[in-house]
Amino acid sequence: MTDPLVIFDLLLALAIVALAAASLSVRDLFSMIVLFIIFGLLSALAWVRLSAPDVALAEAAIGTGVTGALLLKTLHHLRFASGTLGQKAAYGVTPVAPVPMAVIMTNAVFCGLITLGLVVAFLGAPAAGPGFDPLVAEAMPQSGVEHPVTGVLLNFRSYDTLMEVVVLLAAVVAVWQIERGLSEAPAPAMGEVWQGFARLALPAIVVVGTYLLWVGAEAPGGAFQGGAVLAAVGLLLLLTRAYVPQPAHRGIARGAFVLGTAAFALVALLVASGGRVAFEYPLDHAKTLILLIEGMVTISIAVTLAALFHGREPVALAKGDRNDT
Amino acid sequence: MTPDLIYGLTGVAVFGIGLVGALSAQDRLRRVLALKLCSVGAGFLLVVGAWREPPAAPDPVPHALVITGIVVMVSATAVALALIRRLQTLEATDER
Amino acid sequence: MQDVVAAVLITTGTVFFIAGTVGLLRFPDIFCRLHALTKADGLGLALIALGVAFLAATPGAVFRIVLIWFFVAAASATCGHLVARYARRSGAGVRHD
Amino acid sequence: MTTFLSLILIALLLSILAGLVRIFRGPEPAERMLAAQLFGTAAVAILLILSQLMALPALLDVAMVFALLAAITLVAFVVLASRGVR
Repeated sequence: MTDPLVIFDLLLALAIVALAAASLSVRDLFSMIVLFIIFGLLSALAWVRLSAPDVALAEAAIGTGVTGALLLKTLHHLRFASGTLGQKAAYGVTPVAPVPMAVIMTNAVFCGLITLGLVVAFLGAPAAGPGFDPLVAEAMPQSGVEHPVTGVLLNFRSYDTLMEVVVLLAAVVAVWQIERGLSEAPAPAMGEVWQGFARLALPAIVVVGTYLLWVGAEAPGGAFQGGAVLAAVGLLLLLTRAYVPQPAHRGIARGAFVLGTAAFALVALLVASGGRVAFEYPLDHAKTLILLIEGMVTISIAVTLAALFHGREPVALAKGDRNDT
Repeated sequence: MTPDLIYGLTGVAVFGIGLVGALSAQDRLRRVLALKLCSVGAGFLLVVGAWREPPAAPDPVPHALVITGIVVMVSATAVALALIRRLQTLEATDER
Repeated sequence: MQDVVAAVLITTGTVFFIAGTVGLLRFPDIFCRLHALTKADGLGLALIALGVAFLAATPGAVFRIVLIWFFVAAASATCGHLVARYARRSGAGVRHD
Repeated sequence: MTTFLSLILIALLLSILAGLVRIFRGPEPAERMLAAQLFGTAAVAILLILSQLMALPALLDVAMVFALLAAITLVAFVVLASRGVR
């Protein structure tokens, strides 16, 4: 008898492929986003089955939660806030000439060939070949933390992680250039049930985010997951308009955006000035330094993701030049 | 049938679907979504490459790479969506 | 003994989940569906959480399971309330099947 | 016990996949979102069982994050949608 877990895996895999195809082919854009959110949830489940809980956490919190909220916001803008409520605006379709069937077929054939090539490459690859795990396992005692993924992210491959924080910074700079203005949407009436829930849940979510950051040293979790959970609190505050960004708050926001990058680079420079290679933390202080960097990066990520969701630089604009979502 | 085979093929299929979608989608939101599907498919392959038969622990390096990829992807998506919103606003003012 | 209790709890919880799905599919309008979903799923998750807590031996795990259950219960009640308010205001609540 | 838990997992997965039909049939956006809510709760249940089955207590943290983000997408939907209808 086959292991029932294999059947579970097969069902999950089929569902993931079907949801990917369905989310691209369904006509209604709102259904597309809902299907995509569920696709993200199921992918996170698949990654759990592949014993990658860190990746599942990141995908669930950032790839699905924050991205889903971003997509919903953009769809809302496309449908209601653009001024044209016609069918074209509602579907956000670029006004272009219909694509000839031949072009679509050629595209599909070429994509099929590429996918087939990938399948051949995947099946032909040596299964479970030697990876980096022996190297990582050997170096773990020098990393200052007990969880291998955190060790790789913040010690062995810190340059990658530093650049990743810079990418987030670049994204928020770009978004602030693209859209400006104060959002003037009225505060939604959420009712007393929500008020009670928010009073209880928002502090609890902050605790969960901090816990994820803290536990990252020895178990799945860390700066990115913790930051995303904290960003969720920001999202809720922005959505219910409990907090409305003001032009005067830009300084603090800018400080928070660069905090992670600055702390990361500063530690690297300090370590380098002590006659070591940058990011070769002294063993006695490795854990302290990593937790310090992670803490700063978490604050940065939380504020940056919330700002990316808000999607505009809060500046007072001249009359007739504003748009509100 | 081990999980790595099943989910590896899933990853390839998701990547292929995303590729077709990115090339043939008509509206902008769907195209961004198709590219996101591609990135998730690539993530699948990396996570599968890291998988070891339990009780052996998986390889942490690809996991770190995928986490980096997810964060980079959300930044790219946010910029793309901001561009889409801006374009839509500009087109709406043009038509008025 | 513990295993048997856990198995019974988890099975009952799963039955409630299936009932919730049937309700979501078969009930005529959004308020009925909301009612089926939030009640059945809330109870289903509570039973499954209780069953898993029986199996999980460590106090830390039990504590976290209780926290998860508490958060899901509070969140799904609030979300159900918000959806119902929204449906009533937008006039979506009319029977349409 | 392992076989039993795996069978339960399959049942839970099938029950949420059946809920997918509601997303296609709609007709109200709120109902599509409800189906997503069902996915969130059932995924938490699946993760609780998987944490026992795979002996990974860390999955409980993943379940917590799942519960959280299901709530957030739903609030985002309700707030944005009621702004549109108003």
